[in-house]
Amino acid sequence: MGLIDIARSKSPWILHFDAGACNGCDIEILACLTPVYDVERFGIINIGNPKHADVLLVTGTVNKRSARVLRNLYDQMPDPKAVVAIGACALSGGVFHECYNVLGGVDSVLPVDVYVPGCAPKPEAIIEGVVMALGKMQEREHARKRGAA
Amino acid sequence: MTEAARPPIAPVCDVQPTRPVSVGDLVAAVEAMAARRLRFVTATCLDMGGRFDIYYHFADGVKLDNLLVTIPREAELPSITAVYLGAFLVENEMKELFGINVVDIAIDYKGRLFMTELDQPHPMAKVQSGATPAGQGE
Amino acid sequence: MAQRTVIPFGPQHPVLPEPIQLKLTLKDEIVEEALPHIGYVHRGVEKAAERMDYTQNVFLVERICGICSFIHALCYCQGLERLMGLEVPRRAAYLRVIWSELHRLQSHHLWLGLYADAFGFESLFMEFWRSREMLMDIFEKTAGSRVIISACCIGGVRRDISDQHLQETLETLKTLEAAFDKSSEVMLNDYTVKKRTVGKGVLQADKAIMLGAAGPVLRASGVEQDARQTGFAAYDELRVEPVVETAGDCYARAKVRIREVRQSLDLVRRAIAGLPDTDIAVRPKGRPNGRTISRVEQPRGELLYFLAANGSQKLERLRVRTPTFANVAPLVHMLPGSELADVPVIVLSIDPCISCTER
Amino acid sequence: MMLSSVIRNLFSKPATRPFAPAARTAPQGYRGAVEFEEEVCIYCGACATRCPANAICVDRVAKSLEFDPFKCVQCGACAEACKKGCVQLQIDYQHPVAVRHTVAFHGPPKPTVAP
Repeated sequence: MGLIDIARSKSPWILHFDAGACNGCDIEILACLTPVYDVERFGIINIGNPKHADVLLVTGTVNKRSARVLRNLYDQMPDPKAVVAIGACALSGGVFHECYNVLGGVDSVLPVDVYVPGCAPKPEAIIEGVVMALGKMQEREHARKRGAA
Repeated sequence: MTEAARPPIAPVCDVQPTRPVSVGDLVAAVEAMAARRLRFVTATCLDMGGRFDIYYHFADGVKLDNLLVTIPREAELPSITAVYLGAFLVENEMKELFGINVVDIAIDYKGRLFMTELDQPHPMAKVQSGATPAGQGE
Repeated sequence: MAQRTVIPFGPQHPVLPEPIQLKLTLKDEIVEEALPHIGYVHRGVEKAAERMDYTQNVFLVERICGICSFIHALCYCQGLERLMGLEVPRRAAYLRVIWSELHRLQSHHLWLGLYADAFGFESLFMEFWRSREMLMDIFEKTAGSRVIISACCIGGVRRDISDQHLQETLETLKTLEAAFDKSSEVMLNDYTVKKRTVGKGVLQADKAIMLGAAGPVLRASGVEQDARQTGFAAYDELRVEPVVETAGDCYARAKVRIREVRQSLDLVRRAIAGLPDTDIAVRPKGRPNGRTISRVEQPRGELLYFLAANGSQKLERLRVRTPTFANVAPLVHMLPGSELADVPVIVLSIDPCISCTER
Repeated sequence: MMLSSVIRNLFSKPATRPFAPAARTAPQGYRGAVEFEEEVCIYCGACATRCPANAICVDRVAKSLEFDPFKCVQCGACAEACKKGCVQLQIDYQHPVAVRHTVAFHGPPKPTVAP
């Protein structure tokens, strides 16, 4: 494993986008940053710039307007990247399945690596999801390298 | 309704008092509300099939004072943003979601407040103008 | 020579956890015009509420906003109870007050933290959010969830709070208050905080009324209006005096919220002390019929639900007017004339909740 | 002011909660993952009609139940509606997964009906 891979797996930078959530999940993501859950002890940093990010956390149902922004953010992120869908809305639309302006879960727009169910998921679940996404990202990177070699 | 049992709560929050006004008198009635220094709360639009019932809610201290305008579908509704600028969001919302022809809104989003051009027009309306998408209407 | 530039602020912006776009027209560094563009989180809850069962709607409206979810459910249930002629047991009314006020505490702590973050005071953000976790623990213990507590139901509340939990809550609030004393002191008296907030984004009382501001934004401009004065739930017995400031700037809005935290602490204590011993819910009978308005006070301001029912299993219309929806117009009025660097502070000073606004 | 904060923080317990494996469990009554007890279920469909998210599908005739944990919002309406106590909300939260899945089960094999 190269130095960059190690650095990435030990210190993933996350980007958060709210595609149409009720704020519950967003606040829980922010709560992860605070002293009680303190994700920085795992090297996880929340960042505003998509070009610096490794993991994209998406909350909420996707509508047409936010799908465009979401796609845009995802395309700007450098490879390798992972997407974590957080909360029942991001997974399937959840309680908003009857709403007219809902396209469904995040996986209708982007490939999702890890699904974190719950409404709203506990910060523990979110951290667990990010850790899982890192594992998947690494696996994929290894597979790519093996394929290239 | 058994309203008498809880005197402090019920009278304050009901739709009473509601004063019906005609479309032509709406702006004048709203100006009268402004002269009394009432705070504009919001407007509520109900699609009754052939007509729209539109309530305008104003706060008089802790009490509410309401106006009710009934207009036929396709009719024009004057904007009250010249009096209460705060109404611009709700009027744009009515225009987009119900398809009410609200004219002269101060900040007009041209029926594109919430949704994109790709979406079906007026999702809240019970009768769809033009093609009715499946699952719409009652 | 002055140059005009248009700067899009958002939808994805470090200071805002939620997507809203403001098109700012600048003349050098001064904002001349601000135009909000929303619709990134619009779902269509009002229509969905017409298609779903009225009992299921309780869970739907709760998820309009994850920060004040209980109060949304309370407002909805209260409206339906009026339509169905239900009398809520007194204990349920008191429990509703306790949970609402805890939500207000939680929301104000959250806002104070985000606000501190907006002007770059990160340690203060951490202080407030650390205190906030105590409140989240109370929710977890008493209602079974951290965020969407689903404690309200038509006819009362879904679960009781045991005496032991009430005692624990009081203990926690004591710790919380001690921590709050320290951090709010900084928020009110620190030189740098004052520098960033005093005199920024001024809203006069007249303008606040004409633009239809709500909640702390309205009260910070010197208008004495608070929906809790209408006496819903148990507020008819636990009287509430509106917290009013007159300056109308960002500092005053922070001050209103800080004083409201103290008021809420007091209310929770009073509600726990006077908690009557009755049932916690009545079974709903019949179907709702008629039209009514239900108003409650959210942390962000007055929340209004308009309910129309026709005696069937489904509602005819559910209209939700959230406080941020009302506060967008005052925001558009406040921004022109301010410097670009102050925009995040002013935007946050109305405590924007975009998911509420767009539903 | 600042000095007192520094001293307080140096000598107080850490505010941070330990994460796995020493993570704390949620208090009693926490609404976590929804679990069904197959043996008890009578396929009445009460949970399905009450579910606000349409996460539960019950076929009363075929005696089968399908539950989509991805749609579930953990409101607990199903557990309240269930007369048999078949639906329960666990204290542990639902763990993240990498693939979509549903929970499905059905009743005892139907008595063979002549075609």
